[in-house]
Amino acid sequence: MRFDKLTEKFARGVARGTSRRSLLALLGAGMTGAAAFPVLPVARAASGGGEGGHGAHPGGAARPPMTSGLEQDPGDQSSCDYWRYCAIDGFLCSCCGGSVNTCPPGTEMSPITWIGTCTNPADGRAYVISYNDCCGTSSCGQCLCNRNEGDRPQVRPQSNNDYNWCLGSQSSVYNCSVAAVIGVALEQPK
Amino acid sequence: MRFDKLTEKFARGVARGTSRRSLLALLGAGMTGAAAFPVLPVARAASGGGEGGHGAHPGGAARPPMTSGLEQDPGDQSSCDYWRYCAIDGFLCSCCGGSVNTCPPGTEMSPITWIGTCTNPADGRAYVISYNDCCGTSSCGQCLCNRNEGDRPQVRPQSNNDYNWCLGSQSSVYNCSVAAVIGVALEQPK
Amino acid sequence: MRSFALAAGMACAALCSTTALAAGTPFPQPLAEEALPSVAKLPAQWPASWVMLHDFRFMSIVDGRIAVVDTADPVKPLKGLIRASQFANMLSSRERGEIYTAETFYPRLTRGERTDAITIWDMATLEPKGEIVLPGGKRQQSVTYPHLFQFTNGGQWALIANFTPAQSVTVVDLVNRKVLNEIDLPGCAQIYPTGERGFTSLCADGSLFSVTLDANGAAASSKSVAKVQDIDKQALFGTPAMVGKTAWFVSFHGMIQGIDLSGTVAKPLPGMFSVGTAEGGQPEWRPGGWQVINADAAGKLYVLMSPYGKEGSHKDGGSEVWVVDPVKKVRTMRIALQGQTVAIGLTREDKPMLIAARADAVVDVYDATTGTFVRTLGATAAANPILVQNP
Amino acid sequence: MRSFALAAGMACAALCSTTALAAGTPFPQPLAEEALPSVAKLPAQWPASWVMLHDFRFMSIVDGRIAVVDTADPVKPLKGLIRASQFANMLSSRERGEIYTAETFYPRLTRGERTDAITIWDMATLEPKGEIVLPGGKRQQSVTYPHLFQFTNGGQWALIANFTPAQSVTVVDLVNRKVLNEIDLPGCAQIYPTGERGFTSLCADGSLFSVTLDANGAAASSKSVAKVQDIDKQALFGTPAMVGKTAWFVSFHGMIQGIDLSGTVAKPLPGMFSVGTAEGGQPEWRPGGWQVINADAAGKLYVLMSPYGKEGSHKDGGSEVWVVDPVKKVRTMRIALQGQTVAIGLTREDKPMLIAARADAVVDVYDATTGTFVRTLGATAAANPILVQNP
Repeated sequence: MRFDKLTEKFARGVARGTSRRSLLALLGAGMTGAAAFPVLPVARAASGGGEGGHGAHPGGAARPPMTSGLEQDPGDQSSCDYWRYCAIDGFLCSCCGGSVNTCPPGTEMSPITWIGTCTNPADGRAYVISYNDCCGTSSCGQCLCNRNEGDRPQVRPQSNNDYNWCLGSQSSVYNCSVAAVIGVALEQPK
Repeated sequence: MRFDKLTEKFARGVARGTSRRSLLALLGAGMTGAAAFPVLPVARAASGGGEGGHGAHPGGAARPPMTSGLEQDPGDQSSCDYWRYCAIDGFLCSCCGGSVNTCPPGTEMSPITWIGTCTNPADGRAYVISYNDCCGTSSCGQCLCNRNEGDRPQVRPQSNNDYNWCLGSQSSVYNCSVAAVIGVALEQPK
Repeated sequence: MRSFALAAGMACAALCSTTALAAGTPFPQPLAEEALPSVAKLPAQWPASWVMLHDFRFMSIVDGRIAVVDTADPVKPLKGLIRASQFANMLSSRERGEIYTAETFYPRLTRGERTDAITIWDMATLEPKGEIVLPGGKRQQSVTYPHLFQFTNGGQWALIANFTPAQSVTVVDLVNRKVLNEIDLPGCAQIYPTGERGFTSLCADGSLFSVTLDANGAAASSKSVAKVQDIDKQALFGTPAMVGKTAWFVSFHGMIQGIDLSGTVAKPLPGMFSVGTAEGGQPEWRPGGWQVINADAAGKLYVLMSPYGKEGSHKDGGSEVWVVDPVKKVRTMRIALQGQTVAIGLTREDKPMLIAARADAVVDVYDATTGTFVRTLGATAAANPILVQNP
Repeated sequence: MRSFALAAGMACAALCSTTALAAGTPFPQPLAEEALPSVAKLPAQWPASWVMLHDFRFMSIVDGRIAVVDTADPVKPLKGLIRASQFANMLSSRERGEIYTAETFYPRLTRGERTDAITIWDMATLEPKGEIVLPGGKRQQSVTYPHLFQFTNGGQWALIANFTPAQSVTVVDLVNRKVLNEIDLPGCAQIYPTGERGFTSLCADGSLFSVTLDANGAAASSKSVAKVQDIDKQALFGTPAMVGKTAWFVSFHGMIQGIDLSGTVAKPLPGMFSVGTAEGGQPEWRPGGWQVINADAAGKLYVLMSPYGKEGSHKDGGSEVWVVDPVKKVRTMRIALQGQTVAIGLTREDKPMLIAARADAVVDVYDATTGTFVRTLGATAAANPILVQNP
C-alpha cells in the first residue's frame, strides 16, 4: 500500500524546510535522503575527544596537514574543521586512501547523495557540497568527523546524517565519506 | 597423499617434548594441538599495557576482584595473573558472561582442547588445566590475557597458543577462553 | 562432545591423579575435577537490574552486538553478547523469552548478495532459534534508533523500517515467522506502535501519520495529524521516553511534548513544556546525546543535558540528567554525571537505577530517586554503547 | 551512476550557478565543479616505499584487513584497505598485479555453513577479480603467520596450511583458479617454498621435511632432515627473513640459523651464530615480538630485540633492532626504537627503510642504513598491525 496523497503533501512540506537545505526540496524525497554517515556521538571517545569533546567534533590523530595547495580552497582536509565538512558525518576519505572528493580504491561511491551548503572562507562563496559515501569495504576507522549543524531528525531524511547512504551501491557496507564541490549555491547561506 | 612414516616418527618426537607439556604426547598429534587462543602481543596495547607492557601480560580494565570464594583456589579470575591462566591466550571468559570454566551463553565450547599444567599457590599442587575456546560469537573483547611461558612455535601445536582452537565446534568464530581443572598432574612442575 | 570427553579422559587416565597429595599443603584433598563442556545459561526471566546495551562498534561496522549487562553486578556485569551486525536493530519479549535482531549480511562479509533477516534468540541460552528473511534488501540502515523496529498486535508482530531511500514499513508475524505485508510511507520516518494493531510515524512536514492494520498486516485506515512539530525551530528527537502508551518526546531546545498512542490515531497532548533552564550554559543548556530521554516505571522523565547547547550540539552528549515530572510539568532534580554521557536508561527495579552509557564506553549507575552515584561498571561491556534498553 | 548524475544535474540546474560572484572576493571565479562519481586507483606497479600491514583487528575478529601503506608519505600514508576476514592470510604478485587473501566466511557473520576461499584482488583497483573456494573448511586459523600461505611453481601456484587439528597442505593453481591437490602432513607445520616446485615444513621432532610436487600438485618425492632445531632449548621463530632462496631463522635465544631452500631438499647452513649480547638486560636481551626478523635487499638481517628476555617473553615486542651481517656473522648496528614494537619490515627502496609497527598501532620509519629515525606515520593505518610485508 502506498500513501500517494501523503507524498504530495510531503513534497510541499519539504519545500518549506530549513533555509540551508530547502534547496533539496526540488529533488523530491525519493531522490535525496539523509547523509550517508553513520554518525556517532560515541565515536568521539574513540578519537580521543575526551572531556573537551563537547561541541567539538573529533579531529582524529595528530597528522601533518593535508592541504589542497590552492589559496582558494584553504584548510586541512584531514581535519573535521575543514570548510567543506560543515555537514559531514563519518570517516573522512581523505584519511582512508581516497581524497576530499574521491573514494578509496576498492570501494564504490554511493550513486545517491546528501547535499549541503558550506561557505568557503577564502572566497566567501556558499558552495553546494555533495556528501557521498564510499561502500563495499568495512569501516575505514580513520579521521572520524561528526558535524551536526543543520542536522535534523530522521523524519527529514535530506537533513539527517544518521542514515547509511550506501544504498544504490553493490554493497551497503560503509567505509568513509567524501565532500565534493558540485556548484555554487544561488542563495547565500545565512 | 599422507606421510605415514612421518607420523610414526612424529609420535616419537613429541614424546621427547618439553617437560611440562610432554604429558600431551600420549594423546597423539591428531587429538591435541595448540591453544585455541588468538594471541596477540599487539593486543597488549589495546589493554593499555603501554610502555610497561614488556613481559607483563595485560590485566584488562580496572575491575573489582573476581574470586572463587575458596581458600584453596585463590586469586582474581579476571586477572591474567590468576594461577590457572599460566598458559592461556585470549579473552578471559570470566569477563565475557562465562566463568573460569564455563563458556558465555550463546557460545559453544570447543570439544578439543589444549592442556597445560599450572601450580596452585594455595595447595602447591600442579593441576592439569584444560583451555577450551568458546565459539560462535565474535571477539568478546574483554580481559585479554597472553601468557607465553612454555609456548613453542607452531611446529609443536600442543605447545603453541597461536592457533584458533574453535575447530570441532559448529562455528570457528572465536569469542573467549576458559581454564578448567581436570585433574592433578602426576609429576610436579619444574 | 564425545571427542572432548575422550581426550580429557585419556589425559587424566594417563596423566592425572585425583588423590596425589602435595607435600606440606594444608589442603588434604585437591580441587575437584570440573565438568566439561560447560556453557552458561541465563535465567529465563532476567532480573530487573539487567539492561541491553547496543554496541554499535563503529570501528568495525560489520561486527555490532548487544551486550546483556547486569547493572547491579560490578564484578561480572557482562552476562553475554548477541550478534547485531551492520546497523542492526533489536527487540525483546519477556513473555516469549525471546530477543529479536534485525540485521544485514553478505556471504563474503562485505560483498555478494545482501540478506536482511530477523534472528530470534532465546533469552535463556542466547542461541538462535529461528530466522525470518526480509525480502528486498531494503531494511533501513542508520545509527541505531529503537523506533526502526517495534512490536504491534500485542507483541505478536513486528514493524521494520525500510529506506532505499524510498520509505516503507514491513509487517512481520513473529509468532508464525513470516513476512505479512509492506506499507509504503514516503515522507514519514520512525515507527511508534499505536493502538491495538497499528503505528504512527512522524512526517517531514511536521505532521504525524497513524495507520491501523488489518488481520493480514495491510493498512486498514490512516489519518494524518498536522503541525505536531516545527522541525526547523523546535525539532523533536526521534526517540521518545515511553510511559505506558504515552510517548514523551523532547525537542532540541528542551521542550517536552507528549503524544498519546493508546487509540487508533496518535493524539498530541496539549501543553508542551520546558525541562527548565539553568545558569552556566555556554551558550545554554540543551538536551544532547544519542538516547537523551527515558522514563522510570513511575512515569518520571530523565533528560540528558549539556551546557554547551547550540545549533548542532544535539548529538554531543551531556553532563547532567534533569528529572522532570510530566504531570506537574516541573523539573524535580538535577543529577551531575561522572563523565560525558551518550545514552541513558532506567532499570525496572523497584528502586530504579539510572544507567549512563558514556562516550568513553564506561557505564555508570546512579540511584534515580536520589541522584546519587552508586557504582561504575567501567568499560566492561561494549566499545560504543549507544542505547540502553530494558529487556 | 546514472541516477547520481541525474541527481547532481538536477541539483545544479535548479540550485547552482558556476558564475555567481561573491562580493569582495579576491577570486573572480568560483572553485570548479568536481566530477562524480570518483574512485581512486593505485599505480599498477606500487612504489618501493609501499608496504602491506596485516591488521589482525583482534577486538572484532571477523573484520580483519590489510592496509596498503606508503611509508614515504606521512600526510596520506593509508592508500587503501583489503578485506582479510578471520585469521586471514595474504600473498601478492607484482608480476600479475594481484593480491591474494585466504579467508573464512559465514553466511550469518558468525553462524551457518563455513566457506574458506582465496580472493584475487587487483593491485591497481583493489577490486576482487576472482575467487577460489577451498574445500572442507579446514584452512588453518592462527594469529597470522606469513608461512601459512605461500607461492610455489614460479608463483603460479599457492600452498595453504590446513589444521583441523589434522595437518595438511592444499595446493592451488592461482592462474587457472582451481584446487589441485591436498597433501597430508601430520606433525609438521608452516610452509617454506623450496626448489622449483615444492616446499619444506618444520616438524615437531626438530626435523624438517621437504616435498617436491609433480605437475598435478601431488607429492613426487620427499625427504626428512633430522635435528634441524632443538625446540625445547633453542626453538626457532616460525617466520624467517628471506634473502633470495635462503631462509634466516632466529631462535628464542637469538641464535641465527640459515636454511638453503634453493634445491629440492632444504639444506641447513652450517654455523648457527648469535645476534650478540649487550648490557642492560633484565635478565637478558632476546628477540621479542610477532615478526621479529626481516632482511633488506642487500641481505642484512634485522632482529627485533627486548631487554626483558626470559622464558615466555618471545611475543612481548622489542625496543631495539639489531642489524646482523649473516655472511660475516657479526652484528653491525643497534637501532633504538621509539616505542614497543611488534613487527618489523624493510622497504624495497634503493635506500631501504626499516618499518616498525608498534603495539600502540603507531608505525615508525627509520633509515635502515644509518638507524636514524626518519618519521612516524602515527596510528593512521591499522588497529593491530602485526605483519609488515612487501608487496
